[in-house]
Amino acid sequence: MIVRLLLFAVARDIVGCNSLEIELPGVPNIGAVRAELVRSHPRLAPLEKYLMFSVNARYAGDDQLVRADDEIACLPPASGG
Amino acid sequence: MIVRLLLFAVARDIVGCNSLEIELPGVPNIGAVRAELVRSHPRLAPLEKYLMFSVNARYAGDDQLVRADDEIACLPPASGG
Amino acid sequence: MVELTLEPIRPADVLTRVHSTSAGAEVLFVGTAREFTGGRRTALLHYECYEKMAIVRLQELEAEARQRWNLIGCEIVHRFGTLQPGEASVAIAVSSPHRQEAFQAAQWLIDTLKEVVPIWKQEQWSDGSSQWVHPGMPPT
Amino acid sequence: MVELTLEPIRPADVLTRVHSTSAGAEVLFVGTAREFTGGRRTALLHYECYEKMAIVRLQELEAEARQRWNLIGCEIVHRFGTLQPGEASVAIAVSSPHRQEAFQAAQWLIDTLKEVVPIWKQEQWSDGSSQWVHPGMPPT
Repeated sequence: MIVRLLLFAVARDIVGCNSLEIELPGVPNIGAVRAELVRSHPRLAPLEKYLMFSVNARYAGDDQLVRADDEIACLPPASGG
Repeated sequence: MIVRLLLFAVARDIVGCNSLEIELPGVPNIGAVRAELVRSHPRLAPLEKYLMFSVNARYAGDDQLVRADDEIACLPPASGG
Repeated sequence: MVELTLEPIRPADVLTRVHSTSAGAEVLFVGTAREFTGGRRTALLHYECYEKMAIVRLQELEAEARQRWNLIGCEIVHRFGTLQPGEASVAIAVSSPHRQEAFQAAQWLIDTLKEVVPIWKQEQWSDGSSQWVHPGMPPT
Repeated sequence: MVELTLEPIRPADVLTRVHSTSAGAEVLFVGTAREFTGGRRTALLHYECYEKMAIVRLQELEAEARQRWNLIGCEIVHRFGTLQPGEASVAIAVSSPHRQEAFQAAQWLIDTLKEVVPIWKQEQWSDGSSQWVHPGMPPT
């Protein structure tokens, strides 16, 4: 399955683009998206544990399953305000 | 000694004027001013323990001595803000 | 800066006076005259002050707030005279590098102002009666 | 109401939107871009947001604040894009019958916004370098 992943802030700068398409086997969960993102972009490894993810604009844990049409985003720690 | 006493809010309404001249024997303190004020205006008696006093724009306790040229004021509980 | 005024307070102007590029946070508190209190309608509010003493006490509040917190700007404006419901009776603005200090200072300033600054409010109810507000004191 | 905007925030307008004769207290918080942070000068600040999610989260913050406190008005405006030092990045205004609720709600809103709303700040220093601010994360 191919999932599209939005990237923000330092994660976007490191990867070098606003969004990525990631191919994953079976019915992937967010943990698999995270692992594949870091595997394909090793410079994200030191940040991995700080990165949060969302599915369809809601924070999502590693166990959450994703579908092909979900909007998935990788969110570094927020600094608004 | 004659001292001049400024009155505010409900105390002014009860006494019926903005300021009073009060005659006191010897070297009076604020306690004597308070007592004479209530003696001459008995309708203030139920409020007596809530009335604060100032001398020259500073809160003053009953022990504080007053001089003839001091500006003394009787201050009901504040409700600004 | 502190100010007692008979003129309407413009809260936006009070806020502007604490603006600084050194500040990261500005907090503005505005106290307004409520129209309804426990179901009774207020027609007008009258504020009286012992002006000479009130100014001194307000200046002391500003000085103490500046000692306790790292403030850049600190402005307190209190109105007196007759107010319509909805008008501002007091505006307090502070600015600080960090927001916690600004919030704490603003809240301490209004809490303490209400206790120690010789200003008094009289409710003038829509039924024509009026009443001085003296917290803690039995009604007369 | 919540809003994300590329235009400069006018804090006075945000305050006006919470005004009500039912309120006794209005609290406005304004977060501004500081010019100096630990001695380094900020030339510009850039705010990025995941707009769709940020709006939803801001709406949830308003709803939760209204559940927790008795608020009359509640307005949150966050700017994004490029800001000059001194410009407002966020303005939060609340009004309430009593001041404690207004202070608590305003402080909770800005504290929680900073944690959960997907908005990111990038410092663009006067020496030409730039740096994303990601609290708790080691520098990259």
